[in-house]
Order: sequence, then C-alpha cells, then structure tokens
Amino acid sequence: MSNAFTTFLNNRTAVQITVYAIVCGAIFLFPLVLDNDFLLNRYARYLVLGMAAMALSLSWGYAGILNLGQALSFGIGSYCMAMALKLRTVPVHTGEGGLPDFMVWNNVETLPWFWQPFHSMPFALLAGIVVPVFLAVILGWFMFRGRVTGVYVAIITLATLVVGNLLIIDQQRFTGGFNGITDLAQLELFGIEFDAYSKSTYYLVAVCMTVCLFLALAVTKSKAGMILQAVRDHEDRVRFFGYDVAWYKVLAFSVSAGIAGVAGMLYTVVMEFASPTFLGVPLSLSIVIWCAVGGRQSLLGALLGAILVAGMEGTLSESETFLDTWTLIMGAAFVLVVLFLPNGLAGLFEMLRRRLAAQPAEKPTEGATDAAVLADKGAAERS
Amino acid sequence: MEFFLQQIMTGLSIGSILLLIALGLAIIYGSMGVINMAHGEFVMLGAYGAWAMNAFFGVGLLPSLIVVFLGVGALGWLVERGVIRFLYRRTLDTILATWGLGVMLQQMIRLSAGGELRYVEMPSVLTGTVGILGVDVPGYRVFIFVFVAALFAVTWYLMFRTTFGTKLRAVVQDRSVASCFGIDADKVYSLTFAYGAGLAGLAGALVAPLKSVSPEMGTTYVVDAFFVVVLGGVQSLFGTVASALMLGELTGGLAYLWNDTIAKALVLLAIIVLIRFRPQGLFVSRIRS
Amino acid sequence: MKRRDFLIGAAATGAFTAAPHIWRKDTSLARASNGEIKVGVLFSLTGTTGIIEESLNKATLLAIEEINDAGGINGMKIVPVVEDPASDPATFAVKARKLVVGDKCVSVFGSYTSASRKAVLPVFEKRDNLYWYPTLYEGRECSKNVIYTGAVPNQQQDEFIPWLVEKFGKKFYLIGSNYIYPKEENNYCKKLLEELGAEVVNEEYVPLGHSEFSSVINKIQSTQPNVIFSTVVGDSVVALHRQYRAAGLDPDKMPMASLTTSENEVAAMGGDAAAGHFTSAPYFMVHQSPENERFVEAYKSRWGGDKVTHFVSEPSYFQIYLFKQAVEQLAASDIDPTTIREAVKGQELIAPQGKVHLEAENLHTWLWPKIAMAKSDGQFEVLRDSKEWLKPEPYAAYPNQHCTADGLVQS
Amino acid sequence: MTTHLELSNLAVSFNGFKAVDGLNLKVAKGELRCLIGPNGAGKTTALDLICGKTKPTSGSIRYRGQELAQMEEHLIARSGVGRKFQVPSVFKQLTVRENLEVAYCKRTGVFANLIRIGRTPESDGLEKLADFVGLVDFLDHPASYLSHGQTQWLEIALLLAQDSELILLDEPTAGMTSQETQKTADICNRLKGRHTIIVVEHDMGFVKEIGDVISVMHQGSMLAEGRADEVSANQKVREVYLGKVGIGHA
Repeated sequence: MSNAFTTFLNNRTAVQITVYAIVCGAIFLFPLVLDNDFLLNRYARYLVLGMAAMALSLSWGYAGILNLGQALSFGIGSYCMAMALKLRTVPVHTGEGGLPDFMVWNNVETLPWFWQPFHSMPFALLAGIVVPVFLAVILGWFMFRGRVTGVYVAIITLATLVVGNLLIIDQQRFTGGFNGITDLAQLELFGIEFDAYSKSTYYLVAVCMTVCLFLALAVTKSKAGMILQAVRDHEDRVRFFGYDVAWYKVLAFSVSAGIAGVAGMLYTVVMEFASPTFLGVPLSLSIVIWCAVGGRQSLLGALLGAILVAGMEGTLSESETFLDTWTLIMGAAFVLVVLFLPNGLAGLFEMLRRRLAAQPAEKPTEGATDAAVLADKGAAERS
Repeated sequence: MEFFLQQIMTGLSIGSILLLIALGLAIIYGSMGVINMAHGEFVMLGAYGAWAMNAFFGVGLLPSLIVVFLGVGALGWLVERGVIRFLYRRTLDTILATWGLGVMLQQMIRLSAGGELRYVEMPSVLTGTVGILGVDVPGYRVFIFVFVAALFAVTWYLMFRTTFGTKLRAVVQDRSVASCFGIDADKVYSLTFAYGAGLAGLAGALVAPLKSVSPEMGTTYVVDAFFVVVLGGVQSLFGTVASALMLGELTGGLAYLWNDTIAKALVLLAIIVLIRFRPQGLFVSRIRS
Repeated sequence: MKRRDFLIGAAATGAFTAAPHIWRKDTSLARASNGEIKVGVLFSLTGTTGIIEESLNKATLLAIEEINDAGGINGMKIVPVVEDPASDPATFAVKARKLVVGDKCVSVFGSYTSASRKAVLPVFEKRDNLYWYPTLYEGRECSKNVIYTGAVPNQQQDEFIPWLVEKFGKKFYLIGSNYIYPKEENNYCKKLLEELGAEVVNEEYVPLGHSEFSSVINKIQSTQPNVIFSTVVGDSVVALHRQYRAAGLDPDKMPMASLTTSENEVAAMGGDAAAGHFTSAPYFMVHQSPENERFVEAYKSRWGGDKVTHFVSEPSYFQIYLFKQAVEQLAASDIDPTTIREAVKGQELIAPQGKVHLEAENLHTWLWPKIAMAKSDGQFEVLRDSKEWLKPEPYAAYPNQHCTADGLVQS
Repeated sequence: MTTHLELSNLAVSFNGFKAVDGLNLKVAKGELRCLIGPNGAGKTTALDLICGKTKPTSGSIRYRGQELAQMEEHLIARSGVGRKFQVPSVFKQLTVRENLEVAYCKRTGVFANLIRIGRTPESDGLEKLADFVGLVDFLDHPASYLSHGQTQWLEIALLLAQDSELILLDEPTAGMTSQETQKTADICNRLKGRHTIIVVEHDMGFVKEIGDVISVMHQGSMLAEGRADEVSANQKVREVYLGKVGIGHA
C-alpha cells in the first residue's frame, strides 16, 4: 500500500470529509440513474428521515443526550410548513377568506392569531427552525442546569413528546387533531415549484441534507464539539476545567432540534401533509433505532442507518415472502446490532480504516485485556 | 363525603393497576439497572397466557395465574441469559435491545394468536360490587388492590428477609466483591429478571379482564410503568408504591375535574418537573456519590 | 391474489434494476384499457386498525371475484391492485398516490378511519380520480371525488335518538374518542336532543387508545344519565364496556348507545360485556333478506366459517356492485374516473341491507337505518327497522349548508 | 506570604455520617501542602469540597478572598482551581491531543469555541506538553489505549495545560514506577512557587521529597500540622496513622 494512502487513512478528519463528500455526491447523482418520480419521492423521504437521525447523532452520539423526543422538533417543523402551505391551498374546501377546512369543520370562524404570520413563507421557514430550537433551549436549560442525565433525560424528553402529541390531537380546532393538516399547496420558493413527486423536491431535500450534514460536521470538529465529546465521556471532569457543561449540552440539544425542524419541514413537502404521527412516540423511537444501527457516534452513519433501515422496512414489508416476518427480522437485527456492534455500521467502517492504516483496533469500552497489552507494548517501544 | 370517598377509591384502583404493572419493572430496573422496554410485552404475554388458558383448556383466570407467572418468568430467564447479560455495563443500550425484543414478541403473538382484540373473562365470584364505607366499588378492582398488596409484601419479603434478597443486594452493591464471597452473580441476576418478568406476566393476566388484549397493548403500559418507577426512586420499593398511588390519585382527580386528556398531560408535566428537581426519585434520600 | 402483488415489492427495490415505465411522470387521466379495469384496494392489513380493515379488504375482493367469475363487466375483468397502508395516514397518502399516478387505477376502494380518508383526499382531488369510501363517517364533506356508501350522522341518529329518549329518558352522557368523528356525531346528537327537550349531563372525550375508564365511570355514576351515548372507538370501546360491567352498572337502566359497535367489536369485548347495549346502523349480520343470506354465505365460504360481516364490510361489498353498474353504462374506450362518477349518480341496487340509491347531488347513499341490541352470543337483535330509506344529508347539523353537485352551497 | 486558600469550620455529612467535620486549613500562595491521614479521614472529601464536587453543609472556603462554598464547579475552576482525581479521569474516547485541547481552557464560552476549528495557535504548546509527559507518540490515539501509568501522566498534562493557580492532586503517584514517581516529584517541585498545590498522598517518600508543610487529617478534622519530622514526632499522629513505624517506612 502506498505511503500517501496510509497517511491519508491516518488522518481521521480527512477520511471523514472525503467519505461524506462521496456519499453526498452519490445522492446528488442518484436521479440520473433513477428516472422515476415515484421512487425518487420515496428516497427523498428516506433522506429526510436520515436527517432526523443525523440530528439525533449530534446530541446522542456526540454529547450523550439520549433524546427520545426527537420527533417533537421534527413534528413542529412539519406543522410549521404545513400551516404555511395550508394557507396557500386551492380554495375548494376552505371557509371564508381561505380559512383552513378543518377549522370550518370545528366551527372556528376567524383564523387564530398564531396562524396569521404563516401567510408569510419566510416567516414559516424561520419558524420551522426557530420554534424547535427555542423549545430545545428552554427544555435543555431546564434539564441540564439541573444536572439531569442519562435515563432521566430520556424520560423527560419522552414525556415532553407525549405532552406535545396530546396537545396537537386535543387542540383539534387549531391543528386538525388526529387527522393532521391535509390538502396542502405545493411549496414554491424562488419561482421553483416543488412537486413532491419530482426531481426538484428531491434536490431540495438533498441540498438541505448536505448543508445540515456539513454544518453538523463542523460543529463536531470545532473545539465546542470536542468539549461535547468530553462531556459525553466524563461530564463531571469537564466542569473542573471551567466549562459550563449545561450550555454546551444545550448547544448540542438545540442544534439537533434545529436540524430536526428542517427535516420536519421537508417531510411535509415530501409527504404533502402533516400528521400527529410525525410527532409520535413510534417515530421517535425509530429515529433512535436508526441512529443506533448506523452508528450513533457518526453523523453519516446515523444518516445511512436511517436510509438503510427505513428502506429495508419499506421493501420487506411489501414483499409477499416477508410480509409476516419482516418485523421479526428487523427486531432480531436490532438486537444483534446492539449486542455486537455497539458503534453500529459506522463502527465497522472505522475498524476497517484503522486496520488499513495499521493502527491498533478500537479498544472495546470494557474488558481491558487486549488494549492493556497494546498499551504496554506502546510503553515498551518508548522506553 | 361519599363523593370524596368515591374519588379516593377511583384513584386507588388506577394506582393499584399502575403499581401492578410497575412492580416487576421496579425490581428489574432498580436492582439490575436494565431498562426493559420489553416489559410491556411481558405484560401482553401474561394477558395472552390467561386468554389461551381459557380458550384452549377452559381454565379460569385464577388458576391460570400460576401458569402465567411461571411461563413468563421462564421466558424472562431466557431473555436474560440470551441478551441482557451482555449489556450490564451499557444501561442505555438495554433500551434498544429490549425494544427490538419487544417488537419480536409482538409479532410472534400476532402470527400465532392473530391480531384480533381478545378478552379474558372475569372470575364470576368477583363480578359484583363491594360496599366500602358506603361506597360501591367493583369487586374485581378490590381484588386487584388486595392482590397487588400481597404481591408487594411477598416481594418485599424476598428482597429483605431471605438469603436470596441479601445476595441480590450484595450483587447490586458490588458485583465483583459479591462474586468473591462465592455468590453466583449470574444466577442471582437471571432469577431476579425472571421474577420481574413473572410479575409483569401476572399484571397482564390481571388487567386483561378490564382492558382489551391485543399484541400492541404493552406499549402504553411500559411508558406508564417507567414514570412510576423513576418517580418513586430507583431501588426503593416503597417509593414505587407511593408514586403509583400518588399518580393514580392525581390522574383520577384531574380526570374528574377536567378530562382524561388534560389529566394525562398535567400528570406528565408534573413528572417532568419532579424528575428535574429530584432525579433520585421522590422517596429516596440523598446518598454519597 | 391474496394480499399483494409481489411485483410491487420488487419494484420498490427497482433502484438497482430497470425502472418500470408505468411510473414515469404522466399527468394524463387514468383510464381502463386492454380489456382490464384496474382498481386500487387500499385497506390496512397490518397495524392498529389492520384487523377491521382486513375484513373490508376481504369483502371488497369477494365482490370483485364474484363479478369476474360471472364474466366481468361487459366482458372486461376487474384487476384489483392491493396495497397495505399499515394503519398509518402518511402511508395511506403514499400508497394512494401510487395507485392513482403509478398504476393508473380508475377508482380506489378504501379507508376505515377519517384520518386516512383526509390524508388521501387531496390525491384524488388533484388528479380528479375517484375514491370509494365504505365507512360510516361524520359527514360535512362535499367532494366530487369521493363516493360515500357508509352512513352519515342523520342516517344513524334521526331515528335512534328519539327512540332512546322515549324508551330510557332525557338525560344523556356523551363520551367519545378525541378526534373529529365523535365530536361531529355529538354535535348532531346535541342538536337532536335540544329539539326533543332532552339534556346533556356531560360531554367528554378520551385520548385514542385510552383504557382506564375509572374516572369516566365515576362521573357516570355521579351524574346518573339515562343513556350513555358512546362514540368511543378501537380498543378503548372494549375497555369501556368491560369496566362498565365490572362496575356493576345495569344496561337495562343506563344502556350505552353506540354508532360504532359492530359484530367485530362485540367479538372483541365478549358477548357478556356487550349484551343489552344498543347500536344504530344500516346493517347487521342477522338482517333477514335473501341478499344478505347470499352475502353472509359467500363471505363465510370464501374466508372461513367463523368470520363475521358487519356494517362496514357490507358497503365495502355492495359498492363494488355499484361500481359495476356504473361501468356497464360506459363504452369500453370511455372508462375513466369522471365518466364513472357521472354514470354512478342515481344508480340503485338491492344490497344485503335493502335497496340502496346513490344520491346524484352529494354522492352519498340512501340507506336503511336499523336499531339493534347486542346479545351475549355475539350477534345483534334488530329491534326496529326503518320504515323507509333515509336520505343522506352530510350537513344535517348545519341547516344553512348543503352539498350539491356544484359543491358546497351556503344559504 | 499571603493566605491563598482558607478553609474554616468546614463540615459535610451524608445521611448523618460526618465525612468532614470542623476542618480548618490555611494554605499560603505558592506553597505546596501535603495532606495525609488514614483511610476515611476525609482527605479526598476535603478536595471535593474545595473544587465544588461536594457542597459543604456548613463552614466556608475562601480562595483569594472569594467564597467558594456554594459556587458551581465550573465557576470555581474558572477562578483558578484545578484538580486531579484519585481514579485517573481523562476522556477515554478522545485522542490525547483532543484531551489536551479540552484542558486548555482559557476561553470557556460556547460560541467562542464553536467557531474554533482545526489547528489553533496553542496547538504547538500542547504538543510540547505531550512530549514532556512522554505521550507525543500517542497524540492521535484515543486515551482508552493508554496504560494506567500513561493515563496518570495524561491527567497531569491536562492539569499543566489547564494552568490553574491552585492545583489539587489526589494521589498522583498511585500505580507509578519509582522513576515515574521521581519525575512527578520533579514536576511538583518545579510548579511550587508559581502555583499553590495541595497533594493528598500515601507514599511518604514522595511526601518527604516535595512537602514543606504536612497536614494530618483524622476523622474529618485537622489533627496536626508541621514539617515532616515534626509530624512524625507527634504522638497523636503516630497513634492514629503511622503506628509504631516512623515516616518513610509506611
């Protein structure tokens, strides 16, 4: 193997950026291979779900915040977009002055104040990011100032999600309740129409995903990202260096929420409606699973994990042979991944890189024997 | 006064069901640190067990409890040996692995028993109502209350008055030291997990006559059970009891004042705030870190 | 045939193989061709409502098979494309789009929940396709792209509510699941009760999937209504009935009156818990008519002797025959969703429940309401048959609104 | 010499158990103070109290005239208190270089650190530091690869990178070879004067090597204080801690 290549492999960041760029490039070139709008829509959907998983990896993998309420940010983004598109829909079922149909059904006569600003598309786009971030900052501040960690974070975020879901369903007059917000206009930005079943929407998703992916990568590569990983490893220790751990966690939590919000907005565009299931517990748990399968400590891993699992789910659940057994297969696969690939598929890749670069293999987090031997060998070489 | 009593009774019956479901989880989570998302599925299996005993063998609910306890307990033992024991040092990963197990168990039931809603017949002796202090309370709910109190007493006795309990607490304190003293930590853990699973099975069989039995039924129970256990304080059996009854009364009261949606939302908010300010649980005192 | 065309699954992986050309972007209207009439069948086979929707799927397929065995429509075969939307509204929308845009079906039969109907509706309106919806629903919809063969509130309640008031008294307790269907039914119920001078002692909604009814029963006991008007759906209805029974309440004095409890729900909760409570619907399995005997017989022999038919599976069955009658009017080269819609207007046939008629104005169906009491053997006893069929009025609760062929008209 | 750190009447109890009870201690600026005492005397708890890991039930901790008793850990750290833990506490999944970067904490703000990507001006300094503790070959290896001794060195390097005015060392030589212990002693002696240092240690040879003044703790409070020979001559100290054997043979 050439020396230059080994040096390259030894530089983790360089490998990372190259692989990220290759994957994004492939995603952009994909429509050239697949000229099929129906399938493109499906893959756009997987990409959006991948974004949500990638966002979770930022908070879970990098900062150790297991957010079981990721779907809350996702759903809020989705509803923001749906509200804006609903106000632009063709007036077939609308009430007076374009009042959304479900409000008519619920005997609401005037558009409520918090719907008014959604007449403006820029406002809606902003809200889809700012509202999840704002909520995340508040909830994060509330939790992390109180030093809530581990499973308690999981429980609080889960409970918040359930409350959000209950509210959306209960406030039927303003949210469409269980039915969600349906019958939306097509998104139009800069004169381009984003038909859900077209290349334009696919590229919209691909561009947003790429931007978010590299943004998140930049966060992890910054010193703040390093501090976050330190927090994940040993939270208390970081405090004794003078860092206010709570705000670093709030940072990861809210950036993650912002990206999930963007993903949610795109999901509405791709799916052509918003539903309370978008901020449901099942979706939220699925995001965690995707992230775990792909590799929670790798942004790209989480993204590809989501695409892979969601794609497999789609394919298996539609094939006659696996109709009854696909959930069994997926369940078993999760268990095996958790047991034997704690760092997911990205962990496999990292192992491969190290092997090729002739670095010692990653030490398992526990069971110190082989790593201790390695380290002793290192010590012997030195002396 | 009578109304007030009625309200207390409602809260008690909600709370006793919560406790019934949470007890097994409290033991598994409290002593082993395993977050068992498949707990709901153990509950579901218990319900199906009671249904199957009745549908195929004509056995009534009360006798089938024994079979259910042993059956689900045995399954719990298998799960611990096959999966959980690899994860003792990765608490959060137990969420994922057991979630996968739960999905599998649900689908297995769907394939074997079908996806239809099922029901379990109440024992006929318990169908009437019982007058307590002038308030009519469903006999079956009283039975659940008494049963869960008995289960709690047995569990407490097991944990604090038997050598097994002593061994378990030793292993919980320090696994390696306990092993040095000749305690078979593996065996203690698998038996504990099996016992917790068995309790979940009993819970399922007992709630089945009041609720519908379906492969998905466990998913809501597991979330509720977690809230109870975490709120009560991990490793505190009495905390679990107190928090179950408190949540029961709170839910009942709020649901009476407004409705069940608002009650659920408010109870969740209360849980969020309580966990924030007392992550160690409401009923556990401060310990040295 | 049984569940799904394997090709669909294979095509989903088609990213790596050749892309099927039928899904190329093509905005032209769906149309029947090659002696085949392609229709979509869109009921969940998995997920939370999978069980009930599977029975609708079976009734639909049964009718299609019967028609094809009898020589098809004007010699053309009906080709069903079956999809499983897995009880998820989002998946409903995706699959509907596939059936309409990809498969170019001339009609799609499907849906059980309102949420799934609302999710697919835009797909049909944008492409001017036709959706056949067999489920009773809350009304208040006026779309020229949906054929409604289930009951709307006035058809279930107009005779039921006065009957309940007369028989049991004037105090009603309204309990429903928390979504639009129960709220809309209750709106109409309250209107009727007001006209009858009856009283609503409480109106309450529980979260979907709710299973702890202690508080509700507590409130029922303290308000002592004469009738509990229940629009609780899904597994909640099972829990409600079983806990009602455990609480020692007596159906003779305080019955539950439901619009959604069918033979299916009774089987799920057990006959003992259901016995003595009332349901109003246009169809019950025990209904006495030669058409129904044939339907039940055919259903059982096709899908198994233990299967039940109910008031949603019956419209799922007869709406295929309505479709057949409409298509029979058309020339083979002229079968598309719009011509089918025009042809189906005013069609009549003898359904298992009696003679039904498709109202040209609002595309809803004239039906025969019945009031029945559940028995412990799992069947109903029909206590009262409507004297005449009832006109569907989807806007019955809103007297100044009318659904016409030109859309909603305010007056 | 000015008093740099002063603990007065400090107490903390856990469920009634008084781990530290009426502790008084004065440390001058630039002094190196050794803290010894039998197991359970409350030495580590005293360090925990100073750096804020544990909050006292009563008493005060004054550092440069500032009250630390109820301050949050990161604020105490920012005011110039650094700590090395008994169990080596480094970030196992970060590389040695990243560990040092995190420890170099002149700027602690979230946003300031968000825009710092790639090599920073202080990177060279950090590499020298790694060289100093013999970890320069491991710069890009995760800290989990290091042996116990190396991990100790890494933590010392972290402390040097942090460059705190007051350094708290909890058993820095545990598990070290005699050469390594010597090197640690050298470092301590070099830091003396510029930094105020408190060392908790069992290795009496090491204590003698570096310590000017030794404080002996027993049952949560101060038993004796003085130079090594004074302390070892103290009858009470001999009874509770040193037994019959004198300092230097423990």
